[in-house]
Amino acid sequence: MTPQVAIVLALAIPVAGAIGIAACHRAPNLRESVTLAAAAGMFGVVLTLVGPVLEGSRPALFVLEALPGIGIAFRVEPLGMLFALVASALWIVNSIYSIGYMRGNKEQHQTRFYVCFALALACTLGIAFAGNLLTLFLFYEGLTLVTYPLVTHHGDDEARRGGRVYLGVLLTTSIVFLLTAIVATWAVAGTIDFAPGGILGDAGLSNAAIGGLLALYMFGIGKAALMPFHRWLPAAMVAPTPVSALLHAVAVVKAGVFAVVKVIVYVFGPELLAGVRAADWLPVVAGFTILAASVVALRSDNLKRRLAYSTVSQLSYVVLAASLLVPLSIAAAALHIAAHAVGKITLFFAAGAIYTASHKTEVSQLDGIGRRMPWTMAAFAVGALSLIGVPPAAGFLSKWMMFQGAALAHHYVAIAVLAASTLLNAAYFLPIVYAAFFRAPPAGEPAHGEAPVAAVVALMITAAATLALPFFVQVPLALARALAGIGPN
Amino acid sequence: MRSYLVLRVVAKLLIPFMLLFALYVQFHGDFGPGGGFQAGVIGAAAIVFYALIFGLPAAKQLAPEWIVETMVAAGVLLYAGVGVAGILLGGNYLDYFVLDHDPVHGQHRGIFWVEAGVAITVSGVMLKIFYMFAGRRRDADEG
Amino acid sequence: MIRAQLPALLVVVPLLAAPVIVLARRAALAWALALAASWSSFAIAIALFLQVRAAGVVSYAMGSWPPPWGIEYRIDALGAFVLVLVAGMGAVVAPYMRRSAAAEVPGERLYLFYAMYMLCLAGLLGIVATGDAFNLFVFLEIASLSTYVLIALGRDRRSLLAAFQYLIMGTIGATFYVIGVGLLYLMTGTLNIADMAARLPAVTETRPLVAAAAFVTVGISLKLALFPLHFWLPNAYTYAPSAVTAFLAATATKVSVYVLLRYFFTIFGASPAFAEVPFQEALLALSAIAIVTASLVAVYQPDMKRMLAYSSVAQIGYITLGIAMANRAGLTGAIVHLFNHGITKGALFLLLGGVAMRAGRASFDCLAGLGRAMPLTSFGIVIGGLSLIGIPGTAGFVSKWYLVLGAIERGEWWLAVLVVGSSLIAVAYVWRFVEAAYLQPPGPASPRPGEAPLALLVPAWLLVGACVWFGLSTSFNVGGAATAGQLLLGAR
Amino acid sequence: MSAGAVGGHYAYWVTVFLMVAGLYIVVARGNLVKKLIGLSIFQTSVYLLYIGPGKLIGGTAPIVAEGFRVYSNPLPHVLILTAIVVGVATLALGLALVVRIREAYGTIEEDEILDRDREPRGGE
Repeated sequence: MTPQVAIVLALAIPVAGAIGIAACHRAPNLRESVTLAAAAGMFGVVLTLVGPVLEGSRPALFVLEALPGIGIAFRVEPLGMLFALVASALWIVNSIYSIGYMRGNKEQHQTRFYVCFALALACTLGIAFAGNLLTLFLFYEGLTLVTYPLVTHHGDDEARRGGRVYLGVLLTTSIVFLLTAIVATWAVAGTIDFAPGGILGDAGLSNAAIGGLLALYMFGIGKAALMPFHRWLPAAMVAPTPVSALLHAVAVVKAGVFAVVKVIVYVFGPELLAGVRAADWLPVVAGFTILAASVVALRSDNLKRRLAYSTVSQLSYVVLAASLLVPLSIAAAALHIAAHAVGKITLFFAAGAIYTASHKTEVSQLDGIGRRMPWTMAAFAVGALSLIGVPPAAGFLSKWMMFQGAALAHHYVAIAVLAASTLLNAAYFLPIVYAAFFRAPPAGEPAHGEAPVAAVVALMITAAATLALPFFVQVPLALARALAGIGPN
Repeated sequence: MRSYLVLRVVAKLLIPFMLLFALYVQFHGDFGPGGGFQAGVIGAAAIVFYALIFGLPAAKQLAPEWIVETMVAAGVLLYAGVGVAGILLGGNYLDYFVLDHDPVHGQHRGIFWVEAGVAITVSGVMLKIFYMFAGRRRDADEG
Repeated sequence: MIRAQLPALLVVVPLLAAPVIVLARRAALAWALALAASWSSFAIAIALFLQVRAAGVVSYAMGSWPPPWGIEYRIDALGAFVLVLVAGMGAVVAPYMRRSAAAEVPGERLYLFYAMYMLCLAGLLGIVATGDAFNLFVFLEIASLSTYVLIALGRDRRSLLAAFQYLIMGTIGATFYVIGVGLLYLMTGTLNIADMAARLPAVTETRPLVAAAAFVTVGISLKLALFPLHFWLPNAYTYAPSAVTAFLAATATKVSVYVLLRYFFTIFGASPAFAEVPFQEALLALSAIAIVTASLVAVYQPDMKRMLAYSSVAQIGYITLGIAMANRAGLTGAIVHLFNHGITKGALFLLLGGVAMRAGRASFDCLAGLGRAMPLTSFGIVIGGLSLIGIPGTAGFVSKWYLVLGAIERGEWWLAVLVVGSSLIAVAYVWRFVEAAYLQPPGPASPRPGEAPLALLVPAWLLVGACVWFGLSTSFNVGGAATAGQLLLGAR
Repeated sequence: MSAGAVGGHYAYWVTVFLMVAGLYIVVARGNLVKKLIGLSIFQTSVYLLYIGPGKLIGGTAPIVAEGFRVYSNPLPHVLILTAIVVGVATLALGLALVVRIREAYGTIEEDEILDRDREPRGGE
């Protein structure tokens, strides 16, 4: 199977899966198996691409010429490979979890849910493998639109308001800033294909122009949730938990930070930005977002809201690391995408399991829940440790590389921000773990068992992955280093 | 209106000459002011005059509704037909040169049939408009 | 032999079909004739497009009189491109018309409806094909008069007043145009557009020329529904039968844009007399106001058809904005949006026709819960809405791309912000439909579950497919628009 | 404007007057029939605009005959013949619409029609 066929299959399988799911609307079991088959198939196809990419080949595929001089084209490079791996792997787990959750809570419109889920993954793969800014923008908007029915799944007033904010912020930032930035790049550079080392090098732009264009890109990619365009993330909490897991860990935000790193590395080029000091404002914004979001997370009692703001701050870790423009920190940014994905999805699965089993949503209600749901809370603890950056879990490695990168770049403000936010992370995660295990459950509470089996199984897999990732880190690390150009090839 | 003897007699005298004058204007178009439009309007005016004097039902017997509507369509078809004939005989659309071996004679033939078509259509349209407006007022009162 | 006669046959076929339909009188036969005529003129339009692509310009002397004296049909890259749009929409709306018109037009007037539709099609094709300024006025009147009748044939009594107001405004517009042509004829001595363009630079007395340019611009802007002169459009589109609204929205205003392009670039572009007249700045300002205000008004309309009518006024603002930019990218954007908006708005109105057929009208209380009752129709409307916004992968995105590119190349950033910012307002009014159709339970006025008849769905979905197809592979619409833009700018 | 110029441009002054008068009636009057009358006056001004300049002083009717060399320009006459037909067609259509509006609304004053539209008559 040549890499080109693999790229086509990687996109075709989820779309075919979506059609298959819609077809067997009547038979839920058959429908669920189609989802799982599609997820497994896609993961298999993506795996076949890892080999060639690691050896340095960049499989490319030209589909059609959308505009004179610009085509819909795919080109797999290390960062895209890493992102595709993460997304397709977590889709399998998320599907298992969704089956447990959706049936546990007896949700309606499940067929529409799974169809949109499959299409969202197709768009995510499209973003991962995009060869130029137009293809990226096409699938980026596609992802926004396909996840809208997921966010407004319940269809009640609250869902409609949440959907309005979700769509409003994402479309505003993408149409007003991102589209203008892409067209400006095309007008200035004459090309919008991704090229290692950037395409704006010889465009002869002034510092201010480069800074302005970078600002258009950074705030244009609303999915990276930089303040003040992060409002859509908490607003998307109205969705059922598997969707939040998809949004936060598998696809949507990952697409955001992926696009940010890709623009910095493949459109501007770290040397250009560093040389002309046009990107100095970015670490400040990212740092501010990290701290502000962590403080808000600290104060919010609703569990999902706290996790949402934690995601906003974790995303800005990636943006901060990328904006340091040091190869090591760029590799750290790429790695953190994977680490955060695995960690955050575990936390969301746990939050969903708690809701399914006990219908508890507030952190203050979680006293002593560890005794009744030991597996779920154990996984929650592992996830929390990983996000804080405690050594055995995955988060430690990427955070450690970020510290090293910041030190290399002599960016002491970044180091301070990283340290402070690690403390803040601990401050809003550890009390939950402590309350769950070391506090007695309130007296007159009705007894409730663990979450549905499928949900717990999914939880266990992701918790195990969080612990195992540091030990099998050769592949993601190699990809991250290849991206930053400090790897073996 | 119908009972005035003087009007009826004068109408009987005038209408034939009006129609004759209409034909004169139609065929004299080549040499002096005239042509299809004017001829059609004068012809229609004659029949409208008849309707005013002898009443609408009488006029509708003279020129029934379906004939008038057919005239509206037939005139345009004749005009366009001359154009298509131009194409079939090898020229462009509405080309009168090819209508006859001698170009000038072809022009005459072409313009004659075109003007005839126009006259038919214009008189048809004018009568149709008159019938519609007049008919409507009567039905509204009786209805 | 036939290949040489195509420009004439293009207009003659529908023109001849009209009287034949009047003679046929029976609705079924009339519809069959209308279908045959519109499809054959579409075939001719495509053949002409290929001829023009090969030969550059196709010129046809009507009645074999050589051009400066006789009436010449002159079809260049721009004309051929617009012809394909107009004839294409005519061919798509014709099969749609049988069921839709039967439901909305009283039975005994159906054959007149088809006759008027043929005349309207012939008029619009004639405007684009002709190369003679006064002949263009005649076709403009043929198209307009048949449009007023088509609007007045709607069942709702308010269509009468809408048709009357459109008649008054349209006739004033056409008369302004003919005054402008009269002044141009006075100064240049010719009515042939190409000949006029050649003689204009030589004219020393420029005051009448500027007056003529003003008259023509105002007249055509009235027909084009440019912002301050658009008051006839919302009522006309709302109360006309659905098939008529779809056909008009996709062609009538676009043909007026063609005339504006023809006068601005081919005729006035060549002569220095208009260098200091601020046409471009005025058009830029008016288009900017049109885009913003019409979109805002569209958001608050109770009836979706009226909302889309105001959206049409805004989208025409985009086209005139592209013209006012007067650089290659902006002009290409204008011409490509002329095509893209035509098929997008045509698709939307055709789909709304299906809703109107099942629910009586297309106001928002009928659209509640439409996602479940008429899934195919509402999904088509969503795709059409996305194309209005300019989401990538749809036709609307391509024109937004070129308009923003044009704005950036002119270095006017506020223009680029205006173009992208106003598509946010489009998001607002498109999402009113999405929320009504998918997030609200069916109300009392919503139609009973059941799709629109196939005769309505197939043409509508053909256009929706075209929206996506021309969004992804743009060789035809951007290729055609670019050559046309190059041709017009070349004349400058 | 010297007296000669005003005298010389007499035809144009009449055209402009008719044009503005016609437009004023269309804009100012609410009665639909008066609007149509104003529209016809406005169109008539166009006929004068074309025919006036076409007439050459001393030029005879544009039909070739011996002994005449100066002919007035036939083209404006042909154009205006068509414009007259267009004007008639517009007027006829306008009047037909007024008749039907009168039957549907019972009035031909524009503001009364708009009021009748606003009250819900359920005339769908």
